Amino acid sequence: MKKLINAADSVVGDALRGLAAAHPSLRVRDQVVYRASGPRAGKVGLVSGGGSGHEPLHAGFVGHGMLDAACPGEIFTSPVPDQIIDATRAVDGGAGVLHIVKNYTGDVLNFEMAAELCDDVDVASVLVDDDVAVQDSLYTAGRRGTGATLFVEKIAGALAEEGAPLDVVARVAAEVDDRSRSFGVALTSCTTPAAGKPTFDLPDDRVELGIGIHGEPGRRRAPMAPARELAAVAMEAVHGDLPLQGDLLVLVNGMGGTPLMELYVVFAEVDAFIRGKGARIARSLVGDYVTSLDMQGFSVTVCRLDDELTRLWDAPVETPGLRWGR
Amino acid sequence: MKKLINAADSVVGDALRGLAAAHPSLRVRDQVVYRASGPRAGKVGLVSGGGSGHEPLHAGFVGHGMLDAACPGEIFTSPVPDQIIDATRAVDGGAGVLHIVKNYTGDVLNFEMAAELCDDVDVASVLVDDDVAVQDSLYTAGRRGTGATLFVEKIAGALAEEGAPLDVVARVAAEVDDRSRSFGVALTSCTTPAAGKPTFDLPDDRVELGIGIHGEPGRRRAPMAPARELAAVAMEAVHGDLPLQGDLLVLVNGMGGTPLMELYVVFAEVDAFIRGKGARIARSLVGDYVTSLDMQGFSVTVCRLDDELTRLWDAPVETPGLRWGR
Amino acid sequence: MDTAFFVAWFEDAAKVVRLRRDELTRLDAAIGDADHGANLDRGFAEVRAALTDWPPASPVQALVSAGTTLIRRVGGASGPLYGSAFRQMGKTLEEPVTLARFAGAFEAGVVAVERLGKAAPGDKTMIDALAPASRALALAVREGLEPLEAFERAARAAEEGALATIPMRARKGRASYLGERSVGHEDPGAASSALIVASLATVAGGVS
Amino acid sequence: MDTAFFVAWFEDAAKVVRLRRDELTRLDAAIGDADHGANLDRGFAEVRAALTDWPPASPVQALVSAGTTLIRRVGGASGPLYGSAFRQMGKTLEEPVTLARFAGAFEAGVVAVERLGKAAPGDKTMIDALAPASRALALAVREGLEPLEAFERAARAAEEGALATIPMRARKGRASYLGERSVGHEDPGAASSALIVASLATVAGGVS
Ligand SMILES: Nc1ncnc2c1ncn2[C@@H]1O[C@H](COP(=O)(O)OP(=O)(O)O)[C@@H](O)[C@H]1O
Ligand SMILES: Nc1ncnc2c1ncn2[C@@H]1O[C@H](COP(=O)(O)OP(=O)(O)O)[C@@H](O)[C@H]1O
Ligand SMILES: [Mg+2]
Ligand SMILES: [Mg+2]
Ligand SMILES: [Mg+2]
Ligand SMILES: [Mg+2]
Repeated sequence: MKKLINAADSVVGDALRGLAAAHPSLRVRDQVVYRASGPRAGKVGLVSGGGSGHEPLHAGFVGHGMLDAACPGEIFTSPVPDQIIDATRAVDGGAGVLHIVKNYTGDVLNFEMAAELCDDVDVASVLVDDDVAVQDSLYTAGRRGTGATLFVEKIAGALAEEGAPLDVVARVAAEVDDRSRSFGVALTSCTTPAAGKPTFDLPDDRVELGIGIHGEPGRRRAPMAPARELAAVAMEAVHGDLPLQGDLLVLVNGMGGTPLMELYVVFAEVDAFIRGKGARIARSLVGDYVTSLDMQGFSVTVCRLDDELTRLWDAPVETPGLRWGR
Repeated sequence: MKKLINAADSVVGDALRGLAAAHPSLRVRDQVVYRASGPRAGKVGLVSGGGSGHEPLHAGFVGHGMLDAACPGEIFTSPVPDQIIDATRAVDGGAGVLHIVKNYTGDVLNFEMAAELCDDVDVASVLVDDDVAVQDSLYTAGRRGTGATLFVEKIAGALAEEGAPLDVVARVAAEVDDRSRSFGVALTSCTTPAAGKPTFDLPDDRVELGIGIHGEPGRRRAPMAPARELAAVAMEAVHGDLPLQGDLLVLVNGMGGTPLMELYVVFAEVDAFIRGKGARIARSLVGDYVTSLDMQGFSVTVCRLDDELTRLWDAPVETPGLRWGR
Repeated sequence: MDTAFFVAWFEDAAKVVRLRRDELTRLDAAIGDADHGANLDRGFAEVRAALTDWPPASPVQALVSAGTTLIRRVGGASGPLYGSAFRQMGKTLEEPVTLARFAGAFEAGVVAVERLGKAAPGDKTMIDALAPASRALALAVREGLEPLEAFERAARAAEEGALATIPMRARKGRASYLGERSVGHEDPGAASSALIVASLATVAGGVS
Repeated sequence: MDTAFFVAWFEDAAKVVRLRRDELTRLDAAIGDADHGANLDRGFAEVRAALTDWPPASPVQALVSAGTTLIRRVGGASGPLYGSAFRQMGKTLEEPVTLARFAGAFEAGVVAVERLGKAAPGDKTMIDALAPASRALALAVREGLEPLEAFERAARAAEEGALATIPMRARKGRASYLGERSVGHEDPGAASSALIVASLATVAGGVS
């Protein structure tokens, strides 16, 4: 394993130093990333967080029109309640705070604990669980939160920026999650700095279908196939769970080690698939947004838009990872 | 080798289909990428191009405030004159066209041939050659064009958008190149789809110093080292060629397979190095901008700013790969 | 069982977790995200530091301090779960500590994990090591055994419980995403629980 | 040497380049960017297609068509260089084609490469195969040899010239970035030049 790090146990802190140095619009304090501009009175504050290793998620989405604070944990390890408590108190502008939580046991537990201990702040929370590779049944921890997190953060962020009250922001955030589905495919495993070797071994002629964003193995292995077929597997899984229809917001997301050129190849196939179902890509993103360290592979996330969600998606955003309109 | 492609020889075309589908602001015709809005009368047109495999360079920088057209060649192969001729004629708004050419034999020859054949258009050209890893002597093809290409495209693009005449745009573009230096470090080789295996073998305890963006091996191998030391090697090379002073524009660039988190770790070290020399990072970018397929590694590009260049850097830009101010 | 006993327990657990860190990570790599060893190592190192910097005045303080430290420093699923277990043990424990009181507090800790994790035995989690250990302790109390023997039985039960997770299909935590593919692997949290319970016996036996 | 001879030359070159494609790419991987085989294969396949779709009426047309196709379809350094070489050969060649006229046109092609590439023998480029081939042809003309023997000598000279690039340090093209590290590898363009010259002999010998 070769990584551009100083040491396995300093990587999160070192990266946050770099983040702070690169973006004067951000402040980093006690492993929490804030907008340098501080909370705005009357605006609902948005706090997200989760394990590190998914950059630009979440710290890269702190800024106007998205998050007020992000709590990065250690690599693939949810943040601790202290971080979340600090963030929640600091971003409260009097209108309450929304916790955006990806549905993983660790994330849920730590955010819950923090929320309980923040009884001086009005806290609501939204659980993101968009990954159709996981069966949503009594026999699992429920679906994982993956690419839809970005959609929830962007749209809830736009709504909060407009001055919507906490219950509305929370409701629309949950609606975005409801309308979103994801599926991921890995060509290689990621390697965590602490482990120093790939989390799983994948032969050169095999892919993992239905992977998460923490190097969890997928639901099954399949022979390596052309981009067209891999895209179809992902899209069939999404379509089978939430029929593709109308105007869609589509993210073709790289897992961290995949060249952008390949993501565009996948996007072309996803677009063709969606047209084939009579639906339409109205808005899209192609790139590394919700990554898994150096993993090679992609995920697709689809959200069924309506006019209001489209308007909120289009609203100005100014963060290191997503920016338009200002 | 596993890649998200349909076939090695269709990858460039497939990716361009995806690009066109993802970005309604772009048009792709005969392997040339244009602004959908067409040429603007009286504005100098900017055409760049080069081998594919460096995404988002160049097609990702077509749009308001940057390029008018990009000519992507096959993987790592400069475009052919026909593409450049088409692009040059199509983007001419009557004020002439600037060719932005990275200094590689193939790029130079093909752009020269095209310019000769476009005698109906007023064509100027700027050669980008910022890579200090190459000795600029009679015994080489001269320095390679790498990260500074992005700076030249952004700043010349802003100037053209303001209505500056061709000679001024060309002069400032050359000045940006003059003031810029780069150095790259690879942890792994890239793998071209056609070759199907890594261009060079690099043991797990070695890095290549002074690599280019085409999988060319570097100037020398060295033992793998912490990010701090690798950043120092790159920065010493830059500093030894163009002393770091005053306000700097700094790009910490990923080679395609490097997680963003690691780039931030490198950025923190670059920032510390620059402070140590008494200079200051006034503007910066961290991310994958000038890549080399799936190579793991980074490059640093530094440009000495002045007030005018800073103003032009800050000017609005709206492209798939770089966007602010609109 | 005095304060020193509890401090020694956490010190031994910290030592053992460091020693077996890579193995725990390997287990987590197979059906999770390859961080359980790093998480617990970081957490118990912090517990040890906290117990050194602010020496606890009582067993209760030692347990609550350890639990709070784990919650504050680990993150992930195991941080809140182990942290709540120790905090609940501390809050339940009556002093002076007898084996019977210890066993009661231990069971309260296990119940805290079950409640927080919404999990039950058979879900392939740490509970599958902790619950058998708790039952073994309760039985030992009823049989009037000495602490050393009681802890040895608990350690054996935890170890067997951990191994018994191998054929299970996970219903909770990250391993549940794998469905059938989670079968055939030992649960990392069950494995670490077995180590922590084994430390009880080590410390009671004086072989620290 | 009639039109059919030139068409056969390009067809044989296309065949050989396809056959040796991976080897050329491997040479380019060592000191360049691993695309020379793909570039030439794509280019000569297009040359072949163009010569089939628009059959040339003369040797000059065949050469100019091939050169133009290479310029229009290959890209990179080798596209314009080989393309200009064939175009210049065509523009210089007088018909009916004799060995002497062919040799003169070949030399004009080599000069075109030198001028465009601003390169000279010893720079470790295709010129190090093409220039010796051109000299061998000129000598063969002076000695009054038959085409087959002349081409065989040219092929040998090109082959030796290509191998002679191994100890050279590159001063032009991508390999020059490597400085000393370019020593010890055969230049891919010189290797492909040797193949293309060898095709002359193959076609002249009738063993196509
Ligand atoms: N709902 C749950 N109830 C009880 N234990 C759980 C639950 N979820 C996970 N665990 C335990 O936590 C362990 C994983 O811990 P760790 O790897 O540190 O956290 P994470 O899964 O967040 O990476 C599992 O092996 C399991 O024993
Ligand atoms: N300036 C030059 N003059 C003559 N030949 C050159 C020059 N530069 C490169 N070449 C030849 O071109 C070959 C490389 O061709 P190719 O790999 O197709 O192009 P690129 O270098 O653009 O990838 C080199 O091996 C060399 O023989
Ligand atoms: Mg984890
Ligand atoms: Mg090339
Ligand atoms: Mg884990
Ligand atoms: Mg090449």
